[in-house]
Amino acid sequence: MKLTFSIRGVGALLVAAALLFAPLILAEQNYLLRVLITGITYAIAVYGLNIILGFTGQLSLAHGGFFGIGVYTMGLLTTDYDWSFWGALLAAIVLTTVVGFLAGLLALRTREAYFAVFTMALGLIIYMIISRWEDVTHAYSGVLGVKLPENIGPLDFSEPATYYYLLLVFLAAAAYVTYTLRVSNVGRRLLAIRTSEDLASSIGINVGLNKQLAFTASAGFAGLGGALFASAEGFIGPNSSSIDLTFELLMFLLVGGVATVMGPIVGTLLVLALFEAFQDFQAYRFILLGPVIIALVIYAPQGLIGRLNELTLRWKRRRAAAPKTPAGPPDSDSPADPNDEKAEVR
Amino acid sequence: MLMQVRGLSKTFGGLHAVEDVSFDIAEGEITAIIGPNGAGKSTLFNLITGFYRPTAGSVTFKAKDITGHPAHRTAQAGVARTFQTTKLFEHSSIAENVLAGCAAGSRSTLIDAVFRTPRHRREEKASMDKTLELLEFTGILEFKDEIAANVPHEVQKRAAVALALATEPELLLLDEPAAGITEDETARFGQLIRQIVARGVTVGLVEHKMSLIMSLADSILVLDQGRRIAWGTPEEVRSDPRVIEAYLGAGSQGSTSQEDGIQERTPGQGA
Amino acid sequence: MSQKSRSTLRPLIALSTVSLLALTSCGNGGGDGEGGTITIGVTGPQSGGGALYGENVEAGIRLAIDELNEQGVTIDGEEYTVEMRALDDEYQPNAAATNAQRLVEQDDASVVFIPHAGGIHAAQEINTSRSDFLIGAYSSDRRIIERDNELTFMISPPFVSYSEPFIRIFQEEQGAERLGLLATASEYGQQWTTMITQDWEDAGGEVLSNNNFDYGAVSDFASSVARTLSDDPDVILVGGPSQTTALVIEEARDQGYEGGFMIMDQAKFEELELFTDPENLNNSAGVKPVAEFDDPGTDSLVERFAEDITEERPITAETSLNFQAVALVVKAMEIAGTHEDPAAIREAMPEAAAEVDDVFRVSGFPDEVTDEGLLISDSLEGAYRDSEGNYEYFPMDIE
Amino acid sequence: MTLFVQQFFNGLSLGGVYCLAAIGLTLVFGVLRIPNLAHGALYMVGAYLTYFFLTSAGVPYILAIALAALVLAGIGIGMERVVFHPLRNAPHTHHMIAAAGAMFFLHSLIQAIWGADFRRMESPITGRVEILGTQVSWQRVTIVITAVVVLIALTWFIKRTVHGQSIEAVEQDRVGASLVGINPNRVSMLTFGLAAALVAVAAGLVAPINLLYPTMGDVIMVKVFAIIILGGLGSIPGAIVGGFTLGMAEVMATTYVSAVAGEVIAFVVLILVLAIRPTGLLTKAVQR
Repeated sequence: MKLTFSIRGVGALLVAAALLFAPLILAEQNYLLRVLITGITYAIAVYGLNIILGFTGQLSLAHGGFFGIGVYTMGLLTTDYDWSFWGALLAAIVLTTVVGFLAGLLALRTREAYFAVFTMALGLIIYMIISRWEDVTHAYSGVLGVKLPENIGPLDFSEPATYYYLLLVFLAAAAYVTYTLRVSNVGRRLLAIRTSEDLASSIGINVGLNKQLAFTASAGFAGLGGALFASAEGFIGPNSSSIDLTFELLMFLLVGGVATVMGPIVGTLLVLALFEAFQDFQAYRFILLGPVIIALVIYAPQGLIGRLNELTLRWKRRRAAAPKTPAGPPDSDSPADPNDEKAEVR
Repeated sequence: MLMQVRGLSKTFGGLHAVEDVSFDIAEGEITAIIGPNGAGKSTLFNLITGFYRPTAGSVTFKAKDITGHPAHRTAQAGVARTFQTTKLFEHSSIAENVLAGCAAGSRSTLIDAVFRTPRHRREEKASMDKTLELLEFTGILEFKDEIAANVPHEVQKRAAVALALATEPELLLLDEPAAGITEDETARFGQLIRQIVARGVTVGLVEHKMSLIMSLADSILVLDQGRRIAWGTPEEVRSDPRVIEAYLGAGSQGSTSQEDGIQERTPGQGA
Repeated sequence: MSQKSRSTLRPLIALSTVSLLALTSCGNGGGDGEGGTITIGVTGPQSGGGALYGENVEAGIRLAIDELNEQGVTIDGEEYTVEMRALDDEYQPNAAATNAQRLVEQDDASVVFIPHAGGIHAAQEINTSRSDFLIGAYSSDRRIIERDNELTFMISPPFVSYSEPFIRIFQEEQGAERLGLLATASEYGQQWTTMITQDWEDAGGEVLSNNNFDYGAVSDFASSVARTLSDDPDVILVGGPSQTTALVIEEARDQGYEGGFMIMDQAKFEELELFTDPENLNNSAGVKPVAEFDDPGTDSLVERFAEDITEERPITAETSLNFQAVALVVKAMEIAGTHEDPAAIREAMPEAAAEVDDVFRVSGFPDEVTDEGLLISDSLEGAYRDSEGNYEYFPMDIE
Repeated sequence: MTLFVQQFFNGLSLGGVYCLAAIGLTLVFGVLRIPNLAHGALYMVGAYLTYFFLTSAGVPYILAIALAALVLAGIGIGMERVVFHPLRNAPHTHHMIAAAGAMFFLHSLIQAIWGADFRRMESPITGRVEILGTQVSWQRVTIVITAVVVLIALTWFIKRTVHGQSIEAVEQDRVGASLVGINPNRVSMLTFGLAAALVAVAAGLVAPINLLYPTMGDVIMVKVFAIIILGGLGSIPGAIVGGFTLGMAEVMATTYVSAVAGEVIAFVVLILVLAIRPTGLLTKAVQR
């Protein structure tokens, strides 16, 4: 059993290794590195979306908006107000978290379809504010010259590879938090809510509070992704808060696998790679991608990673549990076989 | 008294689903709630456990007023329940289901989890041990890795009990635990309920199978049309003319006897 | 177990991700550039609301390239074929910058045409640092050359050039005093509005309430029109995409408005005429239609646009100005003797302006390329359609 | 005063269009519990179909709208079969994502067929009529009249015909409806078809005073969502009241406040309503 445990980690390790060595492989390939950098900032936001959608089952369509708040906090503070990158980053996280918290107070009174539509309206309002509040956000003119992180000792972040590794640290943090959620009591509480709110409250889970916390954290991650995005791009415009972005983030998550640990990053990079491959028919790519999205939702709603998890689970079970027959219910007096494989409940 | 219910009432749009019901649940006993279809049994459960907010009346648990507390707070206070249509986290394994019950009561926060604080590790370990112990107690340890939706009905029922017990309740309310399982299985389930009481957990149950109730219950509350028509020991209730009348009236289309209890009601029928 | 299911297949995902990344990097082998091909990069909107605009820009570049290939391009004694590579950015600044970098690195383009200010700004963040390429900036937002980006040239006349003649026509010649605002609420429309508000008031006129609305996102604009008219304006600033602009003008006429229109340079007379009864356009000032120019190459380009691109719509400045710019930049490559060094190409542009073949002189060909990167044409004109429906042309100073 | 009267008619015609578009969306939600994000795309396709029949096939205007409604009903039914039927037991998130996929697909498809150009559809209904001292275009009068006629016909259909009653039955009680022998499959298709036909009529009516382009549905979709939330998801009277209210509010906000106010009002109203009543204004409180 220990063996399979390590096999499981191998996949994640390989993805991590690929990401770690990407700048070396892509030396002189600024363009691909740039795509990768953008992808990672998106993926961080997707990890955020994963918390609310994956772990509590509520579809938030405001995440493009939260991303945009992060983008503009970073963008405006480092230019018009001449803050440092690090200060602005902190401010972006705090602000999106606060906005997420306040929005959650209202939004979480609604459920399911209402929640989705409510958050959609919320996202649109954020977009409208960003694209219309000329005096503050410069509206469609956008913001020029967003700062890169200030150097820390020998680390020069104007070097794309160095900046890339900084992003990787944030990405790893996002993935680690998700992993932790997946295997801890906190995550189990959220997953319980996703499956059945009634059952969850019957075992003492404060559904409202947990959803509120999840939504708040979820918004914070989206804001973090947005702030990093702004800095990576240098120039920002209102599009970085649009509803289209929300749907893109959603697609990344869906392709990768909702409620999985590796899904957000794998999904994001995979879809971006697909976009790149389809560059030549950009305008018509959705003639193909639209049906692909629909097919995914119908036939593989658990996403790539989710699907693979299922397959391995089945394989493992066939191997391990082959002799066991679902015998009649056990006699309640007889203790269970203590020789049964030592349960590792994860 | 572990729980005291006084004058509890609930109206839905002018209809009295539960009207002025009072009874006690004594510590260490098994209290059964019976009554014909639509008598308000499930509604009563939902009122006690905080899923509905009562229109009037009070619920006291361990001398504390918990009237109208939201469901999760009632659960945290030590009242666990199962549902009539067995509810489980059906895409998770049996063990994960029970773990969820442990998780619900855990104090650890995301911060603890991220930094793997001692508290976190301690709780994780405790949760795991408790889960295995409960699975063994309910006799479904060998199903621990099966997905909840795929296991036999009886295992699901037992898993629901294990899940409820994982929250370490002092009072466990079972909503029709024996619905839809065979006679043999029902008998074994009765066994389990006794063991639960032996663990020190008081049990309240809504049930139709008279055989089960008569052999288990220390006291019985009989409801009809939302009102209490009898409350006492099985012997007292058995001979109460109003109970006999209610049951004969309700069972007039089909043959019913006190021994066999009312016919199973159609699933999905609410209060 | 099982939440943490162990996946033997998981390495496969990793592999496929890596291989996909590798796959995308395959295309960049480079190579082809050396085989006698010059790639002109374009990133513009091919989908979404701006798609037609993007198509028009691309059409100009494509027509110029066809013409150049017919004539033959020789750089440093070697024959080259010119190619266009166009990517969709959906009007998004960041996508434009990403595309530009891709065009430069993977397709060896040293010039990238970008037809929107946002994309230009975003590309300027990288074109002299992380990458090295010349931006063919098609936008009339003057800020794009005010950032001291030495690898940018501005193809479109800055819109500030329109302010002075517009105000002269309406305020001085017609005695108009009250200006209504009903332009599109895009960045561009707002800038125009700010400029004209300032200038109009400086010239002693009165500016009425601002009723700008997003031409691309309103389901019914009759109410905005009605509100503007209720202020009783003498002249109204309109403009955005031609088609919507035409409807706005028509709605105003339908509601009984008889004053004049100042039409922002994004909308073009020749397109407006298609979308509404031309009579509605009487008493308006705007951009001179391409076909009305008398330059040596005008007629042939108008013809070729109809033949090679479409007969459904007339050619506009979006096509003709980019057409000219491509010829200019390729000529600069010939003079500089390189198609790979953006700085050298940019440096050769002033000299190239005089040497471009007549067939590329279509609608006010630049006589001069300033150090800032502004293309200046002495023959640029604006158009005024009088109350009889006749066009008069007036000179404009590019500044 | 004339300004007000004029804007009142503008609000009325805009409201009529919103109504027609919103009823379809609310019907689909009521019957299938799906917020169909592709509704705006259907609206757009409806406009292009009308355009096609009117200009390319040379059919008279009203007939062109009817034909477009018919064809779009077919597309709507197809969408129900291919996209939503397989997802009928899936969580609501899946529907919304699949619907978004369908929306993007339709955008691309229409752009591939008709190009990204703005297109103008000339209506044969021209000229203006004087009402209460102000000039109102016949097209707007037509919109209001048609909207009212269609709404009456729809009410008759739902209240008086077997098919219509089956829709209402499923909307009110899914389990009960299947117990009395109503085929939920049939009703789903019927609903989707009807919703598509209604939105095609809305698009056909508004096309002459607006422009056709592949993303034209996005703006109206958001508004229409605001309307049905306002009126209560699944409520037809709610959609009608909400449609006219929002149309009027938008026009009046534009007139008496500012253009931006007109654009934002829908969302502000939406957020306010949901904040106060999380299930919309006209829904009966759902009993848990």
